[in-house]
Amino acid sequence: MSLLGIDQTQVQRLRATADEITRSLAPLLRAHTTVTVERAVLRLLGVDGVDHHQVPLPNVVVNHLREKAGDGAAAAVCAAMLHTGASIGEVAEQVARGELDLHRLAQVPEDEVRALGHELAAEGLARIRANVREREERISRLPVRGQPWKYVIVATGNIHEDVIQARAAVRRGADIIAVIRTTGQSLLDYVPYGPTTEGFGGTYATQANFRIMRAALDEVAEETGHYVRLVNYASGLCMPEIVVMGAFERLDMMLNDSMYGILFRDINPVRTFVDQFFSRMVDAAAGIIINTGEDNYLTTADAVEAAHTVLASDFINESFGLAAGLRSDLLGLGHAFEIDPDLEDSFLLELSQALLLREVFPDSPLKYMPPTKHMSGDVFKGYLMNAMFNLSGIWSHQGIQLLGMLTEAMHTPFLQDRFLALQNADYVMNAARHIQDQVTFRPDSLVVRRAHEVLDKTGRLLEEVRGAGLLEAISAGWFADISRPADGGKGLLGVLKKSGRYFNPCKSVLAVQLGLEKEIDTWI
Amino acid sequence: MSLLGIDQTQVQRLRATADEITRSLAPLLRAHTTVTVERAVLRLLGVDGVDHHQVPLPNVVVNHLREKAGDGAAAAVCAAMLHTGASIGEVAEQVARGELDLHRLAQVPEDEVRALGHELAAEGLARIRANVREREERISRLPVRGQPWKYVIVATGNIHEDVIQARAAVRRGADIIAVIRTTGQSLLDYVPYGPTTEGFGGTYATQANFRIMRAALDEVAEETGHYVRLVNYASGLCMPEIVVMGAFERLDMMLNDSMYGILFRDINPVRTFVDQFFSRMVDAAAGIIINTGEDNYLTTADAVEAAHTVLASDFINESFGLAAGLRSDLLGLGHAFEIDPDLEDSFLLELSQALLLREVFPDSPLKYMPPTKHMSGDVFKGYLMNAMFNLSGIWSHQGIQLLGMLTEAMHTPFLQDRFLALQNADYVMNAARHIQDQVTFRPDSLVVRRAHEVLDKTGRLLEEVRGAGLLEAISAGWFADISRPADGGKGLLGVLKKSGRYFNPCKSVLAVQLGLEKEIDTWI
Amino acid sequence: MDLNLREIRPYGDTLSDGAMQMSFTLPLPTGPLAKEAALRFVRRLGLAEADVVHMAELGEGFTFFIVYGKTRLFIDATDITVTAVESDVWDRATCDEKIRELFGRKLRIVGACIGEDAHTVGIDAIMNMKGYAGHYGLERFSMIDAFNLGAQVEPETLLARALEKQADAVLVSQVVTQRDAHLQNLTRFVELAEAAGVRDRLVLIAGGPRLDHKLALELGYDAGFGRGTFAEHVASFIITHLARSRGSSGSKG
Amino acid sequence: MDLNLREIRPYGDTLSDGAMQMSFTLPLPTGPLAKEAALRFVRRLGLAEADVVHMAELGEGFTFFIVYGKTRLFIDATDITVTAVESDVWDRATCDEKIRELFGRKLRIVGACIGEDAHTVGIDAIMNMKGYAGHYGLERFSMIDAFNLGAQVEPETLLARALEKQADAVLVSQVVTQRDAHLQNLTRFVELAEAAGVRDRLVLIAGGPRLDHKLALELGYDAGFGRGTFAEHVASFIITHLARSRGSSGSKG
Ligand code: B12
Ligand code: B12
Ligand SMILES: Cc1ncc(COP(=O)(O)O)c(C=O)c1O
Ligand SMILES: Cc1ncc(COP(=O)(O)O)c(C=O)c1O
Repeated sequence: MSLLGIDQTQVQRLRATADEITRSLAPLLRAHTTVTVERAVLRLLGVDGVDHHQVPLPNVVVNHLREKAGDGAAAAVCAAMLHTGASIGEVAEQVARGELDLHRLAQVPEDEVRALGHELAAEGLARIRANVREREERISRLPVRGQPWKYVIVATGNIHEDVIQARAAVRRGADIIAVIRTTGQSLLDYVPYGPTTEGFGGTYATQANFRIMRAALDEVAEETGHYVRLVNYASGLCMPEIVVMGAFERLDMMLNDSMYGILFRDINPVRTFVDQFFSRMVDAAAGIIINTGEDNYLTTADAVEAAHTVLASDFINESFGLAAGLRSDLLGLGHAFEIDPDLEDSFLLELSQALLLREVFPDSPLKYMPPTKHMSGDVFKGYLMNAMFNLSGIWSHQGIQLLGMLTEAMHTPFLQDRFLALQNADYVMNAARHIQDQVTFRPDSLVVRRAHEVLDKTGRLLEEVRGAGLLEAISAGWFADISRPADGGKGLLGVLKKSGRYFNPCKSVLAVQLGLEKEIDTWI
Repeated sequence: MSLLGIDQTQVQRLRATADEITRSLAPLLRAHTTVTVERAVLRLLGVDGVDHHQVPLPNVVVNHLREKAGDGAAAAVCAAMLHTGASIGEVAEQVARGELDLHRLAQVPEDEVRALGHELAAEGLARIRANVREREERISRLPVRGQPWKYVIVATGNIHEDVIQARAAVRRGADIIAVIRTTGQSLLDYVPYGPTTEGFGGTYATQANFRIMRAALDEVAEETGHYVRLVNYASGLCMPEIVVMGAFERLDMMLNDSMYGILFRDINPVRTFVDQFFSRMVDAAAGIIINTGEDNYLTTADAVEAAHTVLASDFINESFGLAAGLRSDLLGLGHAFEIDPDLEDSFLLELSQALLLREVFPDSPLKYMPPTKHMSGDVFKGYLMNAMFNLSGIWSHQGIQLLGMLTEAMHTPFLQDRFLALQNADYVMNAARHIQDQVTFRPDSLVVRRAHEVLDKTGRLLEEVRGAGLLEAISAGWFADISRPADGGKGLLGVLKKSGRYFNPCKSVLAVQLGLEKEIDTWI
Repeated sequence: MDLNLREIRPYGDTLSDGAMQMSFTLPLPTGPLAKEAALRFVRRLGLAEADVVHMAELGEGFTFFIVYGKTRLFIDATDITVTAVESDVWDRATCDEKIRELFGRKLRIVGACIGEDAHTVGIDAIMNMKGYAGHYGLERFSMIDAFNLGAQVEPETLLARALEKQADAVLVSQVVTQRDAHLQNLTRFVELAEAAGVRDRLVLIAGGPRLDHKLALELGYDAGFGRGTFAEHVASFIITHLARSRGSSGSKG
Repeated sequence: MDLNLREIRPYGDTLSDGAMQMSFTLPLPTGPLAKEAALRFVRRLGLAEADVVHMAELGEGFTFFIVYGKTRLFIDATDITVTAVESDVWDRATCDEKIRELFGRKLRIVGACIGEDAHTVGIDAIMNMKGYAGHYGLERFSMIDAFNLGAQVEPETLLARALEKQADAVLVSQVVTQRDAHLQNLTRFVELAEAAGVRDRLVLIAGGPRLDHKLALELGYDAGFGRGTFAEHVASFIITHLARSRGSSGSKG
């Protein structure tokens, strides 16, 4: 039953508009691949490790292929395997050592190449499926708590220190641990390798670091009796690869937005759209909940004025996500509590927005971001703002409550800050546990009126975007006041036109797994 | 319009029961006076100052009169004035110096005595009325802010330090300043004299201290543009005298409860009932808002279980107050936010109670007390509890919001604690300013059901009290689990049977002023 | 974690980074000078790096500061000896049983909140039937006779009543600590007991939110209990203590 | 208040009581030993009287403490000299007028957020048309040509663009301070300018939430601005500074 009197047919209309917007990009996506998609495919097929310069082997192979990667990196590598009888790892290493030139291979029958490719892809997928089963088994034994799930970050830069802090947070009730990524990693066109102990404002996302944290959280979960979800960041120049690594290490959530890289990291739009699609197919297969980054809009734009851009972007993220096989319950669509706390009735406006998102996406575990922009060195006031955020979270039944830190304006969280954040959420959410069942809103209330206003504005924006085209809208600065032309941005060189022979063995394997056989060819 | 669906005829029934309860005590009240009522009368007529042992002259005179005070102290003093031609102050001083024996005065005509008494009483009342006018004039020039009024305490023990802290609080938005009284003053059977700089957990309530703080607040009010209300404590062995002093120094509010002294200070019940009646007539004439002390029940009893005792006591306080001439808008009836914060839905229960009180006493500026009992050294959690209290306050439109201090469990407030408390209230109340207009409660909600349950229980308790009699109920420990027999407690010796000749010149003067001519003889 | 117990300092987000938070008020008007004064002040406290992250005007020439900083100072945690009540804690049934076994009679315990202190909730929590947070009070123990005299009892009165009741133990509660009122009251009571020559006949126990065992011992009590105490803690201590002293000085019962 | 400026210490509720609040975490498991360690630690910091008012278990062998205490330490506020930007602050119209009057041409200002730092909101607040909290940015000043290069600009690039645009002033923003990234970036930029022999041709201004004038001077900048800066503060400083140096070294326009 709607608290806000939201008309679901209006919502469906907006959803349809968003689908038109995303679908009009399908031909572009279909025509391209990217270096990181190819590297992700190689990783899925089993390539891992680094050369003696610490360059990851997937990068070595794709760099080596140059334009030929437009045929699909898997094609060349599988051909080489058939040719040399070596394993995929050995092929990559031979390339790295300069012992094998993939440009000079004698012809092998295409159907053998494809068969081998599909076999390796199926093995990769099996590894991921095993993780899905393990997650299910663990959760049935160690039940997760009810929503909102309490999500806290660790960000020391040192994975071993992160482990200590994460475990401590879990002992005090955290449901989700996110390891924040070091500054600038999103712009690296490779994924660093091995355990790391140095990072700025975060820790490198490496597969080894994922593994270390996963093991630590599994261990502490046995003691606390609740499965702990692990999160890392995918969006950036290596989005699909990081998702593959996460899928292999049983990460449970990934920051994986269809537009974040474009808008906030000036990554080329085509690159990002292509990358997000493939990476989300992997998320879907791995049962990974994505987190989208609409909160970022409000760090530059005003949260009252730009509320509808958040919702519009959520519709687009949803549409892309569903197309890539993500079920609604894997869509952690983002929004945030960022209204100026000095504004009269600011809490009511926040509540309105939170309830609106909840009603528009009833089946998705919304990711609700805490106040950040208006946090200051006044940790006492900050603690209150976080309390009101927590109240809004329980009131609107958010799925994923990213807990605010009272020292947000100063540093990544101290151990004690995380504890205080958990205590804040526990107190407020328990004290107002059933508030949603208690209360209705007057039809003429600010809460209801504001929600309708935002929804209407969202509809108008989506229609304009449909009219102009998404790439044009982005180029014109309609999102987050940032203009990104389709032919600009970082990583453009890594966008490759697919050749007629292009082969990605994971595509069909994933499509079958996800039941996307019918539509997949329109997208990829 | 009722948010809780409270039936006002039920409320009126409870009010009628409370009236029966209080009225059945009228004959007792009427038959007695007390030493402090007599001293208060002397103060109203103009006696002030101390003897060379620092004993206040009103005490000197009443002590000197011994049983003769049962005729009314004014009678003897006025007779002496007529006899000696001295002023009332000179008479008191002569008694103090042992130069005048009020037991050995030649007879003077009773009507002259009465005339003089009424004349002096009228002068005293004129002084009070001048203060009322001055308050009105100041408020019209320096408008007070909307409710809830932010009420903070100062309690350094040193009136000069109190002044600094009070002025600082006013500059940061406090509407009301309460000077907390030193530990134990309520059990002194005299009011200390002059400015004081030493107190335990509070500052002595003296007329000089009242004056010093009043002047300081008036001064800062001119700068901030808002009249600042000043509060002190009356309840205790000198309740009526302190009210007279407060009326003379333009205090705006007084802690002045009809049962607090009995229950929490073990003061004799008859003494307290007599004292409260006279003192409240003075409050009424002086436009002083009383604050009652129902919050105290919840410091010993459980706030969920004892909620109805709070409401029952408010009805009794209201009934006594109205009888003594207080208008509803001068009744700061007390309640508190004291439910265990670890209880699920504790906030909803608090909100229910706060809304209930608001609906039951729509015209009274309820005095809402912050969490104290469950405050601990965890100042961060305490700050949150105060935030939820402030939310409940704005949601239920409380009149007087006594701001909670995050260091409640440690010490009387530091300067910075008061600042933080104001910041807390400002943020939360502004952020949810119009929440009451937004929201309705489902009829089957906890909030509504709980309110009805408390109201019903209150009705049953009041009926039982009516059946048993108030003195018997108190003696049986029905309030705050504390048993106080009518013939026990402190100050019993100061309860005097009125003689047939008893004369209190203030009675009729006040009764006329308050429009109580008709009923006054049933009470006093 | 490579913890060196000889060098313990605060942990912000790395071992031994010495990071901590402070807040305080200076009697200086808000502005750059006050901010600099605040920084100097926290440096005086031994914070090597420090940041005034918030400064707010309190009015009347005062400024509130929130500071985060790091210190190189540390303490040695290997030489800390803790003064804590040493006794097992038994539940009510066990306590009753032990008393029956060890003393063969009911123990008599008298308690009060002394001086001007009227905060009875604490002593009630320990002594009254109802108890506290789901833990019944001493009155509920079948082998204990508990006498709670309540609030604002003069030390003289408490001692007199204890002797009159032939108490085994006396419980003294003190909540108000302003101007060290609790120290004066507690000391006064011990002095009275000593002057009366009965100190050794009584187990003397002090309690209150700002009290701990160490302070109580210093003041001449046998034990001290702070926040979070339940009746069983107190009963267990009394049993242990009495049994021990009976053991050393022969049967008394 | 009898304030002695030579002896300034915190004010809790009486002058010079030295009362303050602290919170920190120790790498010790929760219990009496950790509590005692916390007490000793705050005594090392010079708190004469202190009370651990709260202790909470953080897990993994850590304990969180909240302490209130009093110190006898103090600072002398009479010898504090404040390093603050010295210039009047004029509104936009006045700034434009002054520029016209003093220089007879538009001033050129180039700004960026350098290094890996991508926090543009601060520099945008100063430079972009829209400004911040109702104060328009430099782009809105009719006598200023403002070029905001945005985020993650390499120091080399910033310098090259500044020279290319013949900038009068360069604005450098740094928000991320972890591992002293800001110090390194800011220093690197000044070194580049010096190496290129152009340091004296440019007014160099640094800004960011953890920056202040003093630090900026130490790093070789002409001014530093922290939280709460608006465009007019920066413009006024640039005008004053340029006018002053023009006064001393002859006309440049
Ligand atoms: C309730 C309360 C009151 C009630 C008391 C009702 C009553 N019958 O007790 C009322 C409203 C009457 C009151 C009045 C005053 N109060 Co008061 N009050 C409190 C409050 C809110 C809670 C105390 C409490 O009940 N705690 C719950 C109990 C269960 O905890 P506890 O006392 O610590 O007891 C536990 C342990 O300490 C231990 N324990 C305690 N005693 C003993 C004894 C023994 C032998 C043992 C073994 C264990 C033990 O076991 C208990 C259970 O675990 C505190 C603030 C706070 N949150 O702590 C202020 C507080 C204690 N009050 C304070 C003050 C100043 C006053 C007044 C002086 C104010 C005034 N000027 O009027 C008055 C005067 C009263 C007087 N003459 O003493 C200050 C004391 C400051 C200080 N450090 O000195 C406090 C801290 C509030 C403040 N921030 O200013 N108060
Ligand atoms: C918004 C924000 C972001 C946005 C930035 C969007 C954008 N386009 O700017 C996003 C989400 C992208 C982001 C990302 C990250 N952030 Co960030 N972010 C913030 C946040 C919430 C607000 C900053 C802000 O906009 N403040 C408002 C502006 C107006 O204030 P200001 O910058 O201080 O600017 C004023 C003055 O300082 C001055 N000023 C500033 N610059 C200049 C320059 C000159 C010349 C002058 C004169 C004046 C001046 O004038 C301005 C107006 O008054 C802060 C937390 C906080 N509440 O402060 C964290 C914060 C700054 N971020 C932080 C971190 C760690 C990151 C990440 C590194 C996290 C990660 N590992 O991914 C990333 C990496 C980004 C990168 N590569 O730099 C940390 C920095 C910790 C530290 N001390 O080093 C903070 C403190 C959060 C935290 N507690 O961890 N962030
Ligand atoms: C969706 C998404 N991805 C990634 C990031 C962080 O990425 P980066 O490493 O670029 O800072 C964010 C930031 O908050 C985000 O919202
Ligand atoms: C109504 C009332 N009167 C007086 C007091 C305080 O009086 P005493 O001085 O007895 O502590 C209170 C305490 O909170 C109160 O509620």
